[in-house]
Amino acid sequence: MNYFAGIDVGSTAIKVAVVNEAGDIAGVHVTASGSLFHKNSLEALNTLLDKLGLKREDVRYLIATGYGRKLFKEADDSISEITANAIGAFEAGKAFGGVRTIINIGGQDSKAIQIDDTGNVVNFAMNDKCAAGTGRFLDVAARNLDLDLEELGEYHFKSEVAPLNINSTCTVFAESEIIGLLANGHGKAEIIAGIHYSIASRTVRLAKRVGIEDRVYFDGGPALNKGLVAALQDELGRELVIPEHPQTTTAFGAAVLARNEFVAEQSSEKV
Amino acid sequence: MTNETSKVIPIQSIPYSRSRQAGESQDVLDHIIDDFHDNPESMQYFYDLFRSVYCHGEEVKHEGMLVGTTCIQAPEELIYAFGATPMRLCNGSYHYDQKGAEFMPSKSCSLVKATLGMLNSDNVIPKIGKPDMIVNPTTCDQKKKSSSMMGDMGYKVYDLEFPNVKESEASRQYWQRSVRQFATELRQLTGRKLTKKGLQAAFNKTGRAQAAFRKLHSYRLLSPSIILGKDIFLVTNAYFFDDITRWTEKVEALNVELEARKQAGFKAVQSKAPRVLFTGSPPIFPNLKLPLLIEEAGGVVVADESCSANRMLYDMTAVDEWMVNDMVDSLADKYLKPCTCPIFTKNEDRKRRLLDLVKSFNADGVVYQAFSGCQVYEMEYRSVAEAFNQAGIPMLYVETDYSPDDKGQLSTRIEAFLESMKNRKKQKQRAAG
Amino acid sequence: MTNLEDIRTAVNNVQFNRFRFWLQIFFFALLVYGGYLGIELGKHLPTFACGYNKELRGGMCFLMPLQHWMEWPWEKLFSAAALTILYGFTIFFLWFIALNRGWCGFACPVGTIQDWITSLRRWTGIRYSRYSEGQYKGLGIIKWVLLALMFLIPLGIGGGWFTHDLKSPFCMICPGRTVVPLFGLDVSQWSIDFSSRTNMIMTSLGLLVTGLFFIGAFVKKRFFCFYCPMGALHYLFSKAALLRLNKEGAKCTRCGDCYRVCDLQIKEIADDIQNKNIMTDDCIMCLKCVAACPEPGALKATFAGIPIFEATEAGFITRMNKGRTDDK
Amino acid sequence: MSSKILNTVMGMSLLALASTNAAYAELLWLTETAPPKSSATQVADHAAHHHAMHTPTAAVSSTVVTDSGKHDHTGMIVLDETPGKDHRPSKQVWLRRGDDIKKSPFAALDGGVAYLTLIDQAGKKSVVEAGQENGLFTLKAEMPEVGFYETYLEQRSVKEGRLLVELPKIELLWASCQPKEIDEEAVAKPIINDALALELVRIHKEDEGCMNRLVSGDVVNFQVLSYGKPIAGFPVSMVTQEGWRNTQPSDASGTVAFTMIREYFPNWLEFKKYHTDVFLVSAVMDKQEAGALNGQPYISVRYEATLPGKYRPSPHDYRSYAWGLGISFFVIVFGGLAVYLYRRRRLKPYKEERVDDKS
Repeated sequence: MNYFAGIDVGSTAIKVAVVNEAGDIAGVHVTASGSLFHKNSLEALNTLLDKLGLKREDVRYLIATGYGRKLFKEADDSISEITANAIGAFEAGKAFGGVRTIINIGGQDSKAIQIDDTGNVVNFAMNDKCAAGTGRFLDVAARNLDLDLEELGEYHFKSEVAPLNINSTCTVFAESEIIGLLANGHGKAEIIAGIHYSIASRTVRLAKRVGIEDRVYFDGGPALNKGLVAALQDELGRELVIPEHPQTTTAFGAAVLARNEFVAEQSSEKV
Repeated sequence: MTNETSKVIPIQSIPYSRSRQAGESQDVLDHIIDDFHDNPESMQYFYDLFRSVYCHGEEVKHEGMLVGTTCIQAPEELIYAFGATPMRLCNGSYHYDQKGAEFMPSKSCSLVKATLGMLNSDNVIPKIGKPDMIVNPTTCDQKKKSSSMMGDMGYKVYDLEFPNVKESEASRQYWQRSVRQFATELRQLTGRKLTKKGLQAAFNKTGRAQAAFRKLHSYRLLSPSIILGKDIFLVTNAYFFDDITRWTEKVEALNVELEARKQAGFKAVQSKAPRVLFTGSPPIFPNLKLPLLIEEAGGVVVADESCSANRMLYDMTAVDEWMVNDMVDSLADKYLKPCTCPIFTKNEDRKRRLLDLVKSFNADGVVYQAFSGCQVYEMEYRSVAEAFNQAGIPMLYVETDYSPDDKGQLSTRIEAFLESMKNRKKQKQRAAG
Repeated sequence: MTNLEDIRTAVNNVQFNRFRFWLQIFFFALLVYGGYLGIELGKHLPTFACGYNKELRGGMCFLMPLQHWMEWPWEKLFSAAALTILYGFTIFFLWFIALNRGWCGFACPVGTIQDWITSLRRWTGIRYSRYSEGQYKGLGIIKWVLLALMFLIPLGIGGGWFTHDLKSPFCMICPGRTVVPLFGLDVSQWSIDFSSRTNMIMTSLGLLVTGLFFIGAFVKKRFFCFYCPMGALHYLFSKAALLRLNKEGAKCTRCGDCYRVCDLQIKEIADDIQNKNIMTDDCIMCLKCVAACPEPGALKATFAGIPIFEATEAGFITRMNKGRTDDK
Repeated sequence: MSSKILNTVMGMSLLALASTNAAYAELLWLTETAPPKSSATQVADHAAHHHAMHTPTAAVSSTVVTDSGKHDHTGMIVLDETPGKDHRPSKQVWLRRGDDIKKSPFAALDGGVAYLTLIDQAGKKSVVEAGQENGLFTLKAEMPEVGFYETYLEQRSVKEGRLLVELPKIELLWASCQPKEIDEEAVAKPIINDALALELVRIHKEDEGCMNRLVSGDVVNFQVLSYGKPIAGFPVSMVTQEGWRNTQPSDASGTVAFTMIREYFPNWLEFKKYHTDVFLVSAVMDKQEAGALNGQPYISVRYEATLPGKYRPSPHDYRSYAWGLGISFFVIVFGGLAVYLYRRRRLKPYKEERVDDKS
């Protein structure tokens, strides 16, 4: 039995996905990247293989993606996370009747990708250099409100009043703004809602640059955050599709590509 | 009773070759030379030229008076005709960009910042010496406003009045007139006469150079490419300051080598490598960031529409009557009518030119660089994008500057762009075969 | 096939101005002195082979018989006799479609004389004049007015409104009448006819125009062609002609080189990127624009659809190189 | 012997001279000029002393060939030709009697049919029957080729024992304005009818035709021939439109030269350069010959040869080269100056920048 793996060496987390010959997902694994990209990536891969009871050799083709892709020399090939993300979303999206627009909010960047009906990237946009409106923004917020990331979701819905306006787009200024709001006696809930909305609106602006078509596929770590999803939904005014493992779509895409490449090579060898 | 550890550290001047500025150029040049395989031998001249000028800060020689130009709109034939030497001052180094930022709005375009930063610094690299005059065509706002700044720096600046509308006959006449005024200005500066002989000689110099460039240009039509874009940009950048005759000879030599490569069926890139048309703000050494990123990622820049290469050398002058007055007017026309600079009110010519380039060089996609702060390019982006959209040509719009810190993100975007182009190609082939 | 290609390139790299100069000489000899060699191309030529140059001419300008016909009394004009006119017109048309306005650019003796005057001016180093945009628009109408009068006045004579002294009104003011016979050493046209007021006015006008012609042609390239009713007449049929001036809009960079060298300062040649058939009513088809176009295939002269002279980079470079290097 | 002949010739000529006035009054000649439209009265008052002629009806005007120029309101016969009359492949001629070109009436065809002889350039003879038009003698001559055609009429009658042989002749020209269509040497060569006892032949100017015709001031040459042979010292008379008469003897080659005098002096607004005057040349020869013409005996013979011609005002009367050259020269100089000043002036207001070799 042949397996294929994709590893997404991201800024905050390392995601690994393994698929079988059919291209169905066999397993996924996520760990924090920490400082030692390379070591952690290897560990992540191995832990997943162990979990699935596979050996390194069973993985016939491995494609790396994400910021660290160049560093991960074990990979057979590397690919930009945008393409990987597109493929992953396209494959995963089939279950939901296909998607054309993808919004990905990552650790320190956010992307909007538009794909055609064959899964090719038509157009895409990324946020500017700074981390505004990215996962990192949520981290910071959570830290200031001394909550952990998972709690943000519930809090979003606890607010009775309209979400507050978080004007600062820059993470650093937003931090101080939040503190200010707390000092003014505002409740955590509306602050959090405000944060979600500010991220959502930013992201939607990004998405509009590439053009939005029917369903929107939303992935990346922050997609686990119900509150943010709600805010984004509200801002978009469209159906959102959230995959089972939002974080690993990109890795999954890489794995699928790995499989395809392998098949292609096989066939080309046959010929 | 003083403490030994406390002492005044005297100012110590380190040689330029060991300065951070030199380092910047050093890195780029090494990257250009070492990280790519089988560069043409004839490129060695240009590598050495840039190394000596940018890395070792060696002096750049010139004949007669030195006339700096801040834009390709300044008719260099006239300058040559008066026995002076034109030198293009547009600069591409991040170091000078930062120097410029010290006294210019941070939002202004890197190119202008760098140029003024260079002029303002005490050691000007390339080491051309103080220009006897700087010709400043009144093209984009930032260059217009640089005029007085350069004046304050103690340079003799001549504002070459340039119209904003290209189509109208009135502006054509206006421009012809200001070119004639420029000629008289040069006459006063050099104390020379503008003779038919001199002008013909000047036309010869540039004409030969342009012919050489056009030949070079024609080799880029070949697919798979036999020469990489980064080398072309290096060659055209050299035209800024190199002695024109020598430059021409070297380019002709390069052409000979390319002809040989062509015969040998040589490939500079994989045959599947996406062919990219580069347009927008000009890549100027050492800021070849974008072209280099494209070609690292396995693409190849097959053509460009930028004032540091194609736009500068492509268009040739036609003269009906080889008399001084008609030659000068022809020059004026040549420097106005074919120009596709976005400073003009209309975008049509540039769009048409781009589409034509994509077609004739069968490029798979377009990379549009706009220096943040260059409103004209930023504004024109939309309509250009629209045009490409209708033509079904993918385009990547990159807003950037001289700073290297967005390299990581850019590489991702460019790779993704190239990957998508590859997929398109595959599909096309599948559809075809 | 290759040698055909070679011929093509050879043609496209030709030193166009010199080629044209000799071709013009040839046509001049043919039309002005052809009579010596017993050449007679008939009286329906679509160019100023002036009939007043009696024995020597190798053919005759169509405008002369045309005006005579128009002077016929109406009952004759609108009778079977008009078949003569139809016939003559057909011949004219056949001649015309062969060369289109090329007749003006290459064959017309008056045009050639103007080019000679131009080179005289060039030799003296005096600059040429250009019309301002406004003047250009305004004066451009004149040729059409002349064309209209050229039909109306003779018709008026036939109808009995005007005296016969007004006959062939255009010939009377055409510089061809006075200038071309000079080459047959015939100065008889250089006189004022006082026999009647009309004659006096017409002949005086004629010599006035002649004077203007000389001075105009000296300071303005192809001065008279801009007003020539024959040109206007040509334009009416130019769509049917075999020789054509075509433009590939997509390949044009609008660099204006063609506009630069155009004797008739036709702006469209540079700016119009829509129309394939670029010829305007002023165009004399001298094809200088094609010779001065650096964009391969952007401008081309085609005969019956076959390109015969095409703009090429190499051609442009060789031609301009020639200009840059030759002294005189 | 030879002296005798000379003698007789002299005798005849003297006789001819003596009797000119009497003889000329009745000269018979052919003309291209159509009878006037309003000529009824005029013809009538001549009918008086021309019994032989039957009076034409007044309704002449109706069917006269159209190309007979403009009307004349004085009611006088209009002898003014219209331009372009010579570009016709067919012409009509009439017969007139009397030597006053203005007044002499149109003659009828008295006594049956008359035959005219046409000789074209090639020398081809053809005999045509003259017809009537409103009772007037007339003939429509077809001219297939461009060039000159000689038309002869021969009238014989016996009066008081003298045979009168009237030999009116007219020269018709179909001219073309395409000089190429004309066979010059054929035109140059005179057409001679050597069957005639007395003939007057005009020696053409070279390239005579549409563009080049007789004008006042020209010297026009005639040859007087008998049976094709020139007669020397023979008197030939000319009478012009205005009645100017001149008689001169022919020289050894039988040639007589007349200079066409200018008779046309309108003020220049009425001046018509196509105004055509008619002149008539005649020669009379008497011979002492006896014989009979259909029963009527005669003792002497008189031959009367006439040849009309047309001439126009000389270009020198209305053309001026001085003015022509003057005007064009003036325009050139003035225009040149204007252009020069214009260019100079353009330098002034907004200081046009100019660069050239002198700068």
